[in-house]
Amino acid sequence: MPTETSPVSPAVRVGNLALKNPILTASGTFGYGLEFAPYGDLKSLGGIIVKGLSLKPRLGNPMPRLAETPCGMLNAIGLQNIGVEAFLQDKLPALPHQEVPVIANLYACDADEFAALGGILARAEGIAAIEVNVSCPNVASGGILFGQDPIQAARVTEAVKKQAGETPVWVKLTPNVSDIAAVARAVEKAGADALCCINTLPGMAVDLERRTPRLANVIGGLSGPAIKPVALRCVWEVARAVKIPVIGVGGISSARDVLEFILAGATAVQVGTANFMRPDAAFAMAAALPAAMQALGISSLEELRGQLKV
Amino acid sequence: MPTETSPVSPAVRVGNLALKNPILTASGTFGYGLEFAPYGDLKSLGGIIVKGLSLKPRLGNPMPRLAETPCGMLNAIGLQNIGVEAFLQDKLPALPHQEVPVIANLYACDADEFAALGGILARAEGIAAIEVNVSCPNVASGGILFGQDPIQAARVTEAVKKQAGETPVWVKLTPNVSDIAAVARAVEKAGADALCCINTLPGMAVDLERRTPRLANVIGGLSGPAIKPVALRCVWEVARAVKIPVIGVGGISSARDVLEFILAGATAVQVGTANFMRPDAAFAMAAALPAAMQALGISSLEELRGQLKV
Amino acid sequence: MAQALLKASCHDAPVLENRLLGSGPAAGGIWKLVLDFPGWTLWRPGQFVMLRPGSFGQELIWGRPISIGDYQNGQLTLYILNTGRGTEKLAALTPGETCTVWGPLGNGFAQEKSASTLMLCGGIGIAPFVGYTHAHPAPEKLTLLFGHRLPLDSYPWDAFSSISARGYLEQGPADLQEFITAMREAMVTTAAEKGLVLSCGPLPFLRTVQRLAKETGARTQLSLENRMGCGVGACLGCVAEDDQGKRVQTCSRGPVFWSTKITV
Amino acid sequence: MAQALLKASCHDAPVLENRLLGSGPAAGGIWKLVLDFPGWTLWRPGQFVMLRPGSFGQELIWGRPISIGDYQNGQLTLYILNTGRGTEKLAALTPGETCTVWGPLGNGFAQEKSASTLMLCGGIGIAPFVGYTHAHPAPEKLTLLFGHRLPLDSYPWDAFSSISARGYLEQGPADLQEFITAMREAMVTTAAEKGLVLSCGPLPFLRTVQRLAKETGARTQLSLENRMGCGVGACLGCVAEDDQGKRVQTCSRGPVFWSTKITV
Ligand SMILES: Cc1cc2nc3c(=O)[nH]c(=O)nc-3n(C[C@H](O)[C@H](O)[C@H](O)COP(=O)(O)OP(=O)(O)OC[C@H]3O[C@@H](n4cnc5c(N)ncnc54)[C@H](O)[C@@H]3O)c2cc1C
Ligand SMILES: Cc1cc2nc3c(=O)[nH]c(=O)nc-3n(C[C@H](O)[C@H](O)[C@H](O)COP(=O)(O)OP(=O)(O)OC[C@H]3O[C@@H](n4cnc5c(N)ncnc54)[C@H](O)[C@@H]3O)c2cc1C
Ligand SMILES: Cc1cc2nc3c(=O)[nH]c(=O)nc-3n(C[C@H](O)[C@H](O)[C@H](O)COP(=O)(O)O)c2cc1C
Ligand SMILES: Cc1cc2nc3c(=O)[nH]c(=O)nc-3n(C[C@H](O)[C@H](O)[C@H](O)COP(=O)(O)O)c2cc1C
Ligand code: FES
Ligand code: FES
Repeated sequence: MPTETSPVSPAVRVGNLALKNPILTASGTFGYGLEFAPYGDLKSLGGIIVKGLSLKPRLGNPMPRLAETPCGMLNAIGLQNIGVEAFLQDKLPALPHQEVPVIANLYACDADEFAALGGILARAEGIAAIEVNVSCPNVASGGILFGQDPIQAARVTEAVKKQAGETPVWVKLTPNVSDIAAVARAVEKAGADALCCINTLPGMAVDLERRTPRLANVIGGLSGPAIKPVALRCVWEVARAVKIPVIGVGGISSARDVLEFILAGATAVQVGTANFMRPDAAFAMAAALPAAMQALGISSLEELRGQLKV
Repeated sequence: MPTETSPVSPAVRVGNLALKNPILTASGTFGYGLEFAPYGDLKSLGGIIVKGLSLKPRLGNPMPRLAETPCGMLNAIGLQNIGVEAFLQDKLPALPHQEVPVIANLYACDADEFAALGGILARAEGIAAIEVNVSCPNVASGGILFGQDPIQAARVTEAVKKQAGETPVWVKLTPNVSDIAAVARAVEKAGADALCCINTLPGMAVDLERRTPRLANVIGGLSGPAIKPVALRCVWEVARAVKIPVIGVGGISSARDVLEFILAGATAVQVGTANFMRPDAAFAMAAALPAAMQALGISSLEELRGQLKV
Repeated sequence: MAQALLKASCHDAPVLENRLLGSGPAAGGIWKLVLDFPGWTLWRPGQFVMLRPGSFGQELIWGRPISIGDYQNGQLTLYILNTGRGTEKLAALTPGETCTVWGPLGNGFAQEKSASTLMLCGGIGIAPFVGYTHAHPAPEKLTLLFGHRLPLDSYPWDAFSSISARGYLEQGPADLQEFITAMREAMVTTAAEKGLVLSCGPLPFLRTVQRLAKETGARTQLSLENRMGCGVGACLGCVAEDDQGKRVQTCSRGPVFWSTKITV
Repeated sequence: MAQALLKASCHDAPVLENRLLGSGPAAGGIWKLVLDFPGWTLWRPGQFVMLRPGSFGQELIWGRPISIGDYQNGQLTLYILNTGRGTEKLAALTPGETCTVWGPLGNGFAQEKSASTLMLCGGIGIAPFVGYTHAHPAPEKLTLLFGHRLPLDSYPWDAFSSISARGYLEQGPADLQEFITAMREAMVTTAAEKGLVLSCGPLPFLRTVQRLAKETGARTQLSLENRMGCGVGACLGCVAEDDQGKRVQTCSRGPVFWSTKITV
């Protein structure tokens, strides 16, 4: 006897990668995934993007590394991570990567290192996609970030693509540019399979009494609800500029926020700082999404994506 | 008989212009000044920067033009203004410009128009300085903002400078660039007397139910406490890059915020969105500043400016 | 006109009373908020205040515009529909707390002592007519027609017990039609008497009134409820288009406009 | 060790009680907050929870880490010093409201039944020792030395009435010296007895304890109060440097560390 099932499906595809829902966890805000296992079923997420990985373990920046700001926060963690090998050996096997796509975020300081990392991860079992973080200073060109220069961003993309084989390569853009659409187009042309918008905005906070910056690194990355309008604008601009899928990230903290990004043109989203507001945030959003879709009268996200009337 | 007076003085100089305190009102958030007269003594402010003026009156953008966002707001007013002539005839004479510096903010779409506006305002009695808003699309170069290109920003600065005579020319920078320090250096070289950081960040908000943008213009400018960390970072980067005074603006809503910007290197500040949080905000900050300075153990702002220990 | 009235001020006003009217649920209900706000010498019904409670923190930026319900002996009475994030926080105010208030703002309704005056309102648009009725020197000249969705005891309905007032509960399209027909008839009569029509309510309601005003030729004022940033004429976020194609601030040049002079 | 304990959960917990201890002013005072939070089967004194009341809205991002004061019959008792924007909102919670809570988090203090155990605390660092004392199988083995600035009745001082406990009111440098001397003497004794020293308090206090631990050779644990983002080991915002030069999360690998293994 057939049972009545709700016709609402939050499933999406990012290129070839099928996700049971559009909710991914943003790199650096969900640890290596297992930290959040007590608070929800990891398998209920669309995917897990792990903390940025580098070839060698990194200590990251000195403390303090965090500051709270109005509706947001600054971080200058500085890519502390256990290194790609330790991740593949110790962390990945413990994740339910057969049932939930695990996406590796990678960080390097030159194109060769990016390529090497991409190769290692693409060959690893259980990595569904690679997210390239181009918000790092290009040492060779005097500190400007790879992601701030269309040519450099494209070069890194190509380098990783060459090593990645069948594994999709996503590129995560920085909002701190004059024209994010130009970077997006360059990276698309270089072969990226999807674009993630946005990384944090450079910001700063100070301690008046001590006359010091609140972050040892002086400048950190602003994230959280405060930046949602900027992220939404970037998604909109990028989605109109490219044909590949766009993944929205920045200040998303409710199922309605998820839908707003999809309306602006995103195919999927990432939940970052909201994971700190409560550790079950991403799980709760995944659980709430079908009802939120129903309330809007849609049964698939396809019906909403990019449907903004302007 | 000499009376005991507090040795604390919030007075500052922006180049040749002496201000009784560093608190200016940000353009577009304080009308033509008189709107706020019921809520405080205009003469108690460091200065009044009026709504952006153009050669001819402008209608601005269609409605809706405002949206509230977490700890911030978006606006797409689109430079509705009565035009420079009506301002000089009807508004300026009613302001106590002998006792409080009135600064004209100006907006144009090409360098010639900027120069013409600069000339008119410089010749007018009662304008203490000119603030050039370079966050407008350069029609000739396909929509990129003047302020996003160091060369274009410098060209506009030079054009206004040539017409401005003795009247100081301030240039207000947009944060929506890869390298704000580069723009700042170019504008300094072009003769600017001070730099104002920052204008709003491009952002967007949507209405899920209606599937429309919340602003008729789709994209608007993000302001308010949400952007304070970005503004503080820009002030810090620019103050280290140039020798001319820097005026901080972005999310300032208390006397302590004022001092934070001065610590980061600002000479003066502008209060914008906080004027909407309560109409006596700028007056209250000016009144609270001496006590806040005393609490920090300083008697002049000189002692604090740029003294961040890094 | 407005200029002379604008002796506005901004204070943190103590809450004297705040209670839900009627017996419905708090969300979507109407609260009567009374604030201690002495000092106004002049105000005019149809003017409004901006309210910003401390609980907005830095998260909600703008004050919320609320019509002056009534003002007597330094006490400011407001009627607030709990409809969103901001009004929810206003509804949560308790006696002893304070709330930042600035006003009186805007121009207010016309008052013509000897003209028969028809007040038309929808929903919370009833609020300014409490004070209007109270302040009017010739209440026998006043008639009120009120379209509403909540039961009458959720509104300050008893303020109209001494005038000719009728409520139209809207439960379906037929009710709405009845209300519109009643408004039209009353406007025809008022027009014939060279009387005054004053209206306040949501946008679709105002559009209907404007159409009826055109059809009946009644001298009609509309009170607009545009979203506001500053409330004082500075941000240009609340503008409406006037009959000259100019964009005028609803907060400082309105919220009350002659129906023939404004596009809604 | 920590792994086995981590049966953490996240709930919106109803407030059962929240009151200011002692008779001082609310700002700078200590609040006893009791939450209805059933479900833990295992927890260890020295562990903590993250608290995030609804009043944080989106403005204050992070939960605030608060030591488990005590946990009995599904009731979670916390002692909160009202010291800033976040703890002020915690102090304002009233019975009937809920507060988001996740935990138990971190590792907790060592417990050695037969070892004489010296508890050293400064200020609100007293909180975890309430539950520690309560849960200890041999309270006669326990001694507590407490440096404080508020009167004793502002703290959960009566929790220590059945053990050897002494308070040192810090009003000036001489008082501080007396406290430090007392701590040193007690640590010397504890070291001689191969006992355990546990400490919790502000950073300068912990630095002193670490120095004394080195000088006296006492086996000493420090509970660190680093600023936290997530509380669950994910954000890497709370790290401290261990004796290997590695950066370890205070929240998930601490907050309790052996004094010899961590840099404070
Ligand atoms: C001059 C004037 C007088 C008013 N008088 C009263 C009054 O006496 N009593 C009363 O309850 N309300 C009155 N309002 C409406 C009131 O200001 C809004 O309901 C309120 O601002 C909504 O704020 P919110 O944060 O609760 O809603 P939000 O969360 O901001 O939004 C909730 C919903 O309300 C809509 N909304 C937001 N602002 C307005 C607005 N200004 N007008 C209409 N809809 C809006 C939004 O589009 C959204 O659909 C008046 C408005 C104006 C302009
Ligand atoms: C494991 C752990 C257990 C704790 N247990 C308790 C407890 O039982 N009771 C209690 O009252 N407090 C406890 N604290 C400290 C408490 O978390 C902070 O006082 C609180 O987070 C301050 O938040 P706020 O928003 O009020 O202060 P803010 O406005 O954020 O800051 C106010 C001041 O407090 C300082 N501060 C902020 N966070 C911390 C922090 N985590 N530790 C120390 N100082 C900080 C700031 O630098 C600032 O000077 C504990 C902290 C940790 C890490
Ligand atoms: C503590 C922290 C660490 C982060 N680490 C990384 C990282 O390693 N790699 C990366 O690409 N982005 C990193 N990010 C950026 C987030 O993935 C995300 O792009 C950003 O925070 C905006 O989303 P949000 O507002 O939802 O947090 C980090 C963000 C935070 C807050
Ligand atoms: C409603 C509104 C109108 C504005 N109009 C102008 C303008 O005409 N010219 C200009 O240079 N900046 C304009 N700005 C930008 C502000 O002057 C200021 O740079 C920005 O809002 C950041 O400061 P804040 O966060 O304190 O508001 C406007 C901002 C707002 C909110
Ligand atoms: S609300 Fe700002 S001009 Fe009317
Ligand atoms: S607080 Fe996030 S890792 Fe410890």
